Amino acid sequence: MKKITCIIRPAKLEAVKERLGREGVKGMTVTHVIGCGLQQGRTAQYRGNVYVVNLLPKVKIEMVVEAERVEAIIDLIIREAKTGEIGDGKIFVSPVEDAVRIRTGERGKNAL
Amino acid sequence: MKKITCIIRPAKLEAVKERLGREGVKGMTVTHVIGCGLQQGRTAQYRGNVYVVNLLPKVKIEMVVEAERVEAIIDLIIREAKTGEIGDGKIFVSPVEDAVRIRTGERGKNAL
Amino acid sequence: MKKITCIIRPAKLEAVKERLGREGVKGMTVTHVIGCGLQQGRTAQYRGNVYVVNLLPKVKIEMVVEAERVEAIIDLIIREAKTGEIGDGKIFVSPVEDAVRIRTGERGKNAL
Amino acid sequence: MTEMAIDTIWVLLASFLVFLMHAGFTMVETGFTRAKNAGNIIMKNFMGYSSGCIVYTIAGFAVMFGVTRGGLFGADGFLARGEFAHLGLLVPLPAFLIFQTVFAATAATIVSGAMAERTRFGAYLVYNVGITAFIYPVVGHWVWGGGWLAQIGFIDFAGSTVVHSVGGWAALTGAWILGPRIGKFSADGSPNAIPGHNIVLGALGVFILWFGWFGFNPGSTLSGLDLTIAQIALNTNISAAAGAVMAMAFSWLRYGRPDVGLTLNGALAGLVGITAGCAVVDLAASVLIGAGAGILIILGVEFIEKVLRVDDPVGAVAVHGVCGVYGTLMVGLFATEGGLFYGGGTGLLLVQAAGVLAVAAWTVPTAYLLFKAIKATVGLRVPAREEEEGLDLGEHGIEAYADFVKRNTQPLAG
Amino acid sequence: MTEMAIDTIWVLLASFLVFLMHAGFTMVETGFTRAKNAGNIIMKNFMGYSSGCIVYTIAGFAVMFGVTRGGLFGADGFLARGEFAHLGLLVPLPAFLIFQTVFAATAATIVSGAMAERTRFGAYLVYNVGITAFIYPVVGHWVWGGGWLAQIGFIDFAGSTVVHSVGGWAALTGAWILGPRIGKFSADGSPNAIPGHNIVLGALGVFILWFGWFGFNPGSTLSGLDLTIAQIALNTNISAAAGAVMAMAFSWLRYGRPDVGLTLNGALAGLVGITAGCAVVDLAASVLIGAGAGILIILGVEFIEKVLRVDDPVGAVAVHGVCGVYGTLMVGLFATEGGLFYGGGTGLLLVQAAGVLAVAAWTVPTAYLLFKAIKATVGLRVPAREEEEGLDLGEHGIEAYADFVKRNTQPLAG
Amino acid sequence: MTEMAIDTIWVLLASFLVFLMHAGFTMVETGFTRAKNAGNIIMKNFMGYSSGCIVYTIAGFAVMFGVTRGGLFGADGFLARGEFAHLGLLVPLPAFLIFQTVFAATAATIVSGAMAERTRFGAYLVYNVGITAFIYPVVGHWVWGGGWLAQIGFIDFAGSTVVHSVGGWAALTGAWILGPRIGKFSADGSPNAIPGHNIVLGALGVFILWFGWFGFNPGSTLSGLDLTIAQIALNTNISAAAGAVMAMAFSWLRYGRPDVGLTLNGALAGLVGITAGCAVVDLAASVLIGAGAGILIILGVEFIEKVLRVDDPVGAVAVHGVCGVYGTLMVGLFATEGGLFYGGGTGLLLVQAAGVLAVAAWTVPTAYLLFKAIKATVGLRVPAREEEEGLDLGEHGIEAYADFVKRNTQPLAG
Ligand SMILES: Nc1ncnc2c1ncn2[C@@H]1O[C@H](COP(=O)(O)OP(=O)(O)O)[C@@H](O)[C@H]1O
Ligand SMILES: Nc1ncnc2c1ncn2[C@@H]1O[C@H](COP(=O)(O)OP(=O)(O)O)[C@@H](O)[C@H]1O
Ligand SMILES: Nc1ncnc2c1ncn2[C@@H]1O[C@H](COP(=O)(O)OP(=O)(O)O)[C@@H](O)[C@H]1O
Repeated sequence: MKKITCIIRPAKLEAVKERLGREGVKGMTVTHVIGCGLQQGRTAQYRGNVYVVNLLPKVKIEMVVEAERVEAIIDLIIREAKTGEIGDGKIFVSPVEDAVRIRTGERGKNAL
Repeated sequence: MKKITCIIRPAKLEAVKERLGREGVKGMTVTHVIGCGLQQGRTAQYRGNVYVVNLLPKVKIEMVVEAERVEAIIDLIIREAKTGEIGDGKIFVSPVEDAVRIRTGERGKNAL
Repeated sequence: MKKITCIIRPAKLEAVKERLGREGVKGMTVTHVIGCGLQQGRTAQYRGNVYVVNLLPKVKIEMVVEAERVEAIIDLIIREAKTGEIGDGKIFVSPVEDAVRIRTGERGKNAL
Repeated sequence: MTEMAIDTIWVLLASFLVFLMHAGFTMVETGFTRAKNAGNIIMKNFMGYSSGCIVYTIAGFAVMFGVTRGGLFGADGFLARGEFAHLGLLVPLPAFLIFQTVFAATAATIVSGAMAERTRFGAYLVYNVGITAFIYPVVGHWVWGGGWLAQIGFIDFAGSTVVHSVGGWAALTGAWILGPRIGKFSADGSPNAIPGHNIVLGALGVFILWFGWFGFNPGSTLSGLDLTIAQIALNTNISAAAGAVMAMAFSWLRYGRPDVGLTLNGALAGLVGITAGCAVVDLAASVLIGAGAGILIILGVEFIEKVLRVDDPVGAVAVHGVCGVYGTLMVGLFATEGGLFYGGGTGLLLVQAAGVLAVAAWTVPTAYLLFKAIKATVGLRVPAREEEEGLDLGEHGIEAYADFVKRNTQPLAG
Repeated sequence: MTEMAIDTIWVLLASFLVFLMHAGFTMVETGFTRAKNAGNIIMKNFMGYSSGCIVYTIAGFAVMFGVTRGGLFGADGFLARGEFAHLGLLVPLPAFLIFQTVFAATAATIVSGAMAERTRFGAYLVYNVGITAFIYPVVGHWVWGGGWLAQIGFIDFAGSTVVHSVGGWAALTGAWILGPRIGKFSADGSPNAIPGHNIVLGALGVFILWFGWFGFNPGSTLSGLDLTIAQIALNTNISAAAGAVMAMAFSWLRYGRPDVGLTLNGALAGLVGITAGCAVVDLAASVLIGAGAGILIILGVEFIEKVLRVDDPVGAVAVHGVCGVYGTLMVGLFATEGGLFYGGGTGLLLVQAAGVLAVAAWTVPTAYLLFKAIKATVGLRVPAREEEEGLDLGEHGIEAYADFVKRNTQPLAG
Repeated sequence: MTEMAIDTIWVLLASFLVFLMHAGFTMVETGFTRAKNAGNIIMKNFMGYSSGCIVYTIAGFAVMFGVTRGGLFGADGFLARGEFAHLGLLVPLPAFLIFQTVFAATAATIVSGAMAERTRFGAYLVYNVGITAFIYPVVGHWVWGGGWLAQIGFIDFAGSTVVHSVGGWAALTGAWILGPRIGKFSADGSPNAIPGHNIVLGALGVFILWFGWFGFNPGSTLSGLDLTIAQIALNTNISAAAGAVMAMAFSWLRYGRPDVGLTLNGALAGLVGITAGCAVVDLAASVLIGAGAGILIILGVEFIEKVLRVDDPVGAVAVHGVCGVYGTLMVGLFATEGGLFYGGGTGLLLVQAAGVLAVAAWTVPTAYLLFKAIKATVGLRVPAREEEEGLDLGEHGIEAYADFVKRNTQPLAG
C-alpha cells in the first residue's frame, strides 16, 4: 500500500477528482493548503504597507492505494492537473503499512 | 515510531480526542478536510444550476506514537468513531523515522 | 528523500519560511491545523455554558527534501520556531519513495 | 392637511424602521447559530416576513381591527377592504395598515429563533400563517382593537405583551414540542454550548433592532404631533442601554467574564421590557426597567435551558417572552399615573397581571394545537442526518459560505 | 413655510434611504460572488456611487433637468448652477438635487453586478462616467424632465424604466461584450453553478434595498403633503412580499427545493416591478404585479443564462432589466386610470410599450459604443490569470478575508 | 404646535440616524482588525455606547448644557433634572437630550478603534466614563453650550472639532501610551501590514456611517423648519464623495494600486472634514474640502505610523483627529460669510485656529492623565500571550467565528 499525495492548483481539483473516480479511485481526502515553490508570490498592500503573499492557495489530495496502481494514478493526475506553467504542483509517494475501515474493522487492502 | 492518521466524522472529533487523551495519547494534530469514498455526495443548486457536493466535511487526526501502541489506539478510535453507516472513515498507519520536540531539542520517543 | 513535517506556532510561520527559503528550501506546503499536546487548552463560554478549547491553532509545514539535508533543516526550524515555552511544536521525519513534478514529469530528486 | 401629513410621515417612517427590524432579527438569529444552517435561517425570516405581509393583509388585519365582536375579535374588512371608520384614524388607512403589517410580522418572526437549526422549512411556513392570521391578531384585538383588555384598562403601549410575549409564548411552545438540537443536552440533562458562527453578525443585528425600535415604540403614538414621541424615544434608548450594561455586569459576576452574546441580548431585553410602558413611565423608571431586564434575561436563559430543558438557540423565549411579561407588569409599578410606586395602588398592577395571564392562556394552547397539527401532517422536524449535515444542504441545496473552509465540529462541555 | 419644511424633510429622508440602497447593492453583489473578488466589488460600488455623485452634479443633472431642447435633453445648469425655476419645485433646489443624485447613482450601479468578477477597475470607472453623465440623464429627461415621453403620457412613477431598465439594458450589453467568467459555461454551452460566497450578506443586502425602496418609491412624490405616499409605501411593500413568495414557490416547483438566492431576487423583482406603477395602481394589482415579477425573475435568469448565454453573476439583468420592462408595461394594464383592466383601453399600454422600446433603443446602442470604446482603449477585462487568482489581489493588492482559510475551488456541474 | 412637531420629528429622526453610526463604527473597526479580536471590539463599541448613554445622562449633559460658569462648563441639571430654560429650545427637552446623547457616545467611541486589539476591556470602560462625563462635555460647553469659544465666534456647526477632533486627540494620546500591537513595527521601526479580517464589513460600516451622517450634520440645525438642511445634506454627501474619489486616486498614484481600505477612509475623511462647515459653505467649497480630506487622510495615516510611530489599527487619529482639525480650519477659508477666500479676511480663520488649539490643549493633557491613571490602577494593556491568542478568548472566553477555519498568522513585510 502506498500513499499518493498530490498538491495541485485549486481550479484543477474537480477535474482530477472526477478522473480518478472514473478510474476506480474511490477514496480520497482533500485539504486546502497554501504552498510555495518555484512559483513567484504576489505583493499585497494594506493601508500603504506592502507585504508578500508568497504562499499561494493549493489543494492537497491524499489517497492510499494498492502499490501496483501508483504509476497509473500518477499518469492520470499529470494529465488532468498539468497546465505547463510554474505552480502546477507535485506528487509524492510514501509507504503505508496498514489501513483500517472504521465502519467494519476491515484491514489492509480490503479497507481501501 | 508510527504515524496514525485517522479520517473521521467531524461530530466524532471531541469524543475520539477525549478518549485518546484519557488513554495517554497527549499529542495530536487535527485538520479540517473534505473527503470522498463510498459515501454518496449531495446535489446542491445555485440559481437553478445543479452541482455535486461529493467532498463531505471530515476531520483528520494525525498522531505519532510508539509502534507498540498502534493496535490499542486503533481499537479506541474504532470504538469511538464508529456509527456503522457509510462515511465513518479510515485509519492509516505509516512509518516515522524521527521526532523532535522543538522546545527542548529532544529526539525520538522522548519527543512524543 | 524524506518528508519533514513540522508543527509550529502560527506566529512563527513567516520567520521559519523565510529562513528555510534563504537556505535553499524552495518548496513547502502549509496547512492551518489545530493541535493539542502538553500545552493546556483554554476554557470558553457561550451563553453561560462553559466548554473547552483545547485544540489550539498551529501551522503545519510539510517539505520533501533530499535525505542529507534533513539535519540541517531541523536545526534551522528549531532556531526560528523555539520560544522555550510549552506549545512550540514538533518535527517529524518520514520516508518518501518518489516525487514527481507535475509540470514537467520529472521524477525523484529533480522534482523537488 | 398639514397635520395629517405630519402624522402620515411619522407613521410611515416608523413603519420603515420596524421593517428593518426584520433584517436585525435575521442577523441575530443567523449569527447566533451554526454556519451550516445560515441559509435556512435567512429563508425562514425572509419568508416569514413576506408571507406574513400577505396573510396579515388578507386576514389578520380584519381579525385585529374589524368591528369588535364582544371584545374578542374582529371579523370584517378581510382583504383590507372596508373603511375602518370606527378606528377614527388620523392617518390614511394604508399608513395604518402598513404599520400594523410590519408589527404583525415581528410577532411571528420571534418563534423562528427558538426553533432554529432543526425545523422543517415547510412546517415553519404553515406555522407562520397560523400566528399571523389568527393567534396574534386576536390578542392584538383585545388590546389595540378595542377589545376586552383595552376596556378594563390594560396598558401595553407598543406591545411588550401583544407582540413580544405572544411571540415568546409561541416560541416556548414550539421549541418544547420540537425538542432540543442533537447534542444540546448531555445524557445527564446538562446543557452544552453550541456556539453561534458569527458574533459580529449578531451584534450588527442587535444594532439594527435597536434602531428599528425607534420606529416600534415612538411610532406607536401613530401621530407625530403627539410630542410624547420625544420622551418615548429617550426612554426606549436608555432602557436598552441599561439592559446592556446590567447584562454585561451580571454575566461578568456570574461567569467570571463579560459575555458578549448575553450582553447583546441584554440590550434587547431592555428594549422589550420598556415597550409596554415607554409612554407612561419617566426616565428614571426606564433605567430601572432596563436594568432589571438585563439581569432577568440571564436568569431567564438559564431557567429555560437548565430547568425547563428547552433548547432555544438564540434566547428568544427569555428575551421576548420573559422580558415581555416583565415589562408589562412593570407598568403596574412604574406608570406615573396609576403605578403602585407612584401612589396608584395595586389596581393597575392587577389589570396588567390579568392581561399577561390571559394572553398566555390564549397563546400557549392555540400554538400547541397549531404545532401538533403541523407535526401530524407535514412534520415538524428534519431527519437527524439532515440536522447533522445542516439544513442548508437538506432543505435548500445550498452552501451559505461556499468559499470558506468550515469546521462542522461541536465543542465538548467543559 | 411649514408646507415647504414638510416636503423638504420628506425628500431629504427619502434621499437618505435611497443612499443606503448602495450599501444594499454592495452587499448583494458581494455576497453572490466569490470571496476572491469581494474587495474589488466593494470598490466598484463605492466608487460608482462616489464618482457618480460628482459627475451627476457637474453634468448629468443639467442634461436631465435643464430646459428641454425639443423634448430630448437639457443643456443648461451645468455644475448645478442656475435657478431651475422651470421645474416649479416645492422644495429647495439642493433637496431636489440630492434626491436626483442618489437616483442617478442607482441606475449606474446596476451594471456592476452583471459585469462582476472579470472587469478591469479602471474600465468600470470610465463606464460609470458615461452612464451617469449622459446615457441615464437623457432617459431621465424624456420621462421626468419634461421630455417627449412625458408629453405623450408615459407613466413611470419612480423609475422601473428610467432607472432599472436603463441599468438592466446597459448591464446586458456590458456582460455580453465582456463575455462570461472562466468556467461559467461548459464546452457544450451549458451553464455551471458558481456559488456566491456569503448568502447571509446577500440577504442583508436585500433587506437594506427593500428598506431603501421606501425612499425610492414614496419619496418620488417629492412631497410629504401628498398623502398618496401611504398607498405607495403599502403597494411597494406588498409587491416585494408577493415577489418573494412567488419566487420561493416557483423555484420549489421547478428545482425541487426552495432556492434561497432566487427568493431573495424575487423580492427585488417585486420591488422593481411595482416601481413604475406604485402611485397609480391599487393594492390588489400590486400583489399581482409582484407575484408575476417573482415568477418572471426565475424565467429571466434562465433565459439570460441558457438562451442568451450571457453570464450575469447576480441576476442584475433579470431583476432590473426584465422586471423593469415588465413593471412599466403592467402600468398599461393595471393603472386605475387608463389601465386596460380598469376599462382604460389599450391607449396607455401602447404608450408604455413605446416608452420601453424607445429606452431600449437608446440605451443598448449607446452602452454598446461606450463599452466598445473602453475595450479599445483602457481594456475591459482582466487577464485570465488575474481572474483566476481573484481581482482583489490583481487590481487592489488586498485580501478581503485575510484571517480565514479559503477554498478557491469551483464546483463541477451535476 | 405644528412647528414644534416638525422640529421634534426632525431631531428625533436625526438622533436615530446618529445612533446607527455606532453600528457603522463597530463594523469598520471590526472589519479592519483581526478575527481573533472581533468579539472584544464589538463589546467595546457596544458598551461604549450603552454605558456612555447612562453616564452622559447622569453627568455629561449637565456639564455641557448647564448654565455656564464663566464660559467654561455647566454644573447644574445633573441626572437630566431641570428645565434647561436658558437653552431656549424649540423642541421638548427629551428630544434635545437624546440627540446630544448619541453625539456624546460618538466622540467616545472614536478612541476604541485606535486602541483596538490590545486594550483591557475594563480599562476601556473606565476611559469611556471619563471622556463622556467630562472631557467631551467641557469642549461641548465651550462651543455649543454658550461657552467661551462660542462667544468669540468659533464656528463648528456639527462637530469637526467638538466631536471628531476631541475623539482624535484622545485616540492619539491613548494609542501612544498603550504602545503598538506586537509585530506592528519591525526592530528598525518600519511599520508592517496587519491586514483587517473582513473588508466587506468595513465597507458596510462606512456606508452606515455615511448614512448616519445625514442625521449628524443636517440634524444639527435642531430644526426641520430651517431649510438649510437641504444644503447641508447636499454638502455632506458631495464632500464624502469627493473624499472617497481623491483617496482612491491618490492611493493609486502613491502605491500603484487603488487601495480599498484607504478609499473607504477617504469617504469618512470627507465627512469629518465637512462637519464643521457644512452649514456655512457652498457646494463647490464642499467638493474642495472633501477632496483635500481625501488626500490628507493618506498623508495622515503615513505620518502617524511612520513619523510618530503610533499604531492606530483603523486610522481613527487620521480620520477624526487630522481631518477634524482640517475641517475646522477650512471654515476660516471657505465660509461664505467671513471666510478668507470669500473676502472675510483672516479674522475667522484665526478664531478657528484658536479653537483648534484650545481643544487640543484641553483634550491631550486630560486624556493623558486619564490613561495614566487607568494604567496605574486597573492596567491598560492585556498580557502579550493574550494579545497573541486574541482578546476574544482572553477577555470574554468566546470565539467570534466558531465554525470557520482561521489562519492566525501574520504577514511578513515586503
Ligand atoms: N519540496 C516540496 N515539498 C512539499 N511541497 C512542495 C515542494 N515543492 C513544491 N511543493 C508544493 O507544490 C506547489 C507547486 O510548486 P511550484 O514549485 O510552485 O511549481 P512547479 O511544481 O510547477 O515547479 C507549491 O506551492 C507547494 O505547495
Ligand atoms: N483510500 C483512501 N485514501 C485516503 N482517504 C480515504 C480513502 N478512502 C476513504 N478515505 C477518507 O475516508 C472518508 C470516509 O470514507 P467512506 O468510503 O465514505 O466511508 P467508509 O470508510 O465507511 O466506507 C472519506 O471521506 C475520505 O476522506
Ligand atoms: N505525538 C504527536 N503527534 C502529532 N502531533 C503532535 C504530537 N505531539 C504534539 N503534536 C503537535 O505539536 C503541537 C505542540 O505540542 P505541545 O506538546 O503542546 O508542545 P511542546 O512540543 O512544546 O511540548 C501540538 O499542538 C500538536 O499539534
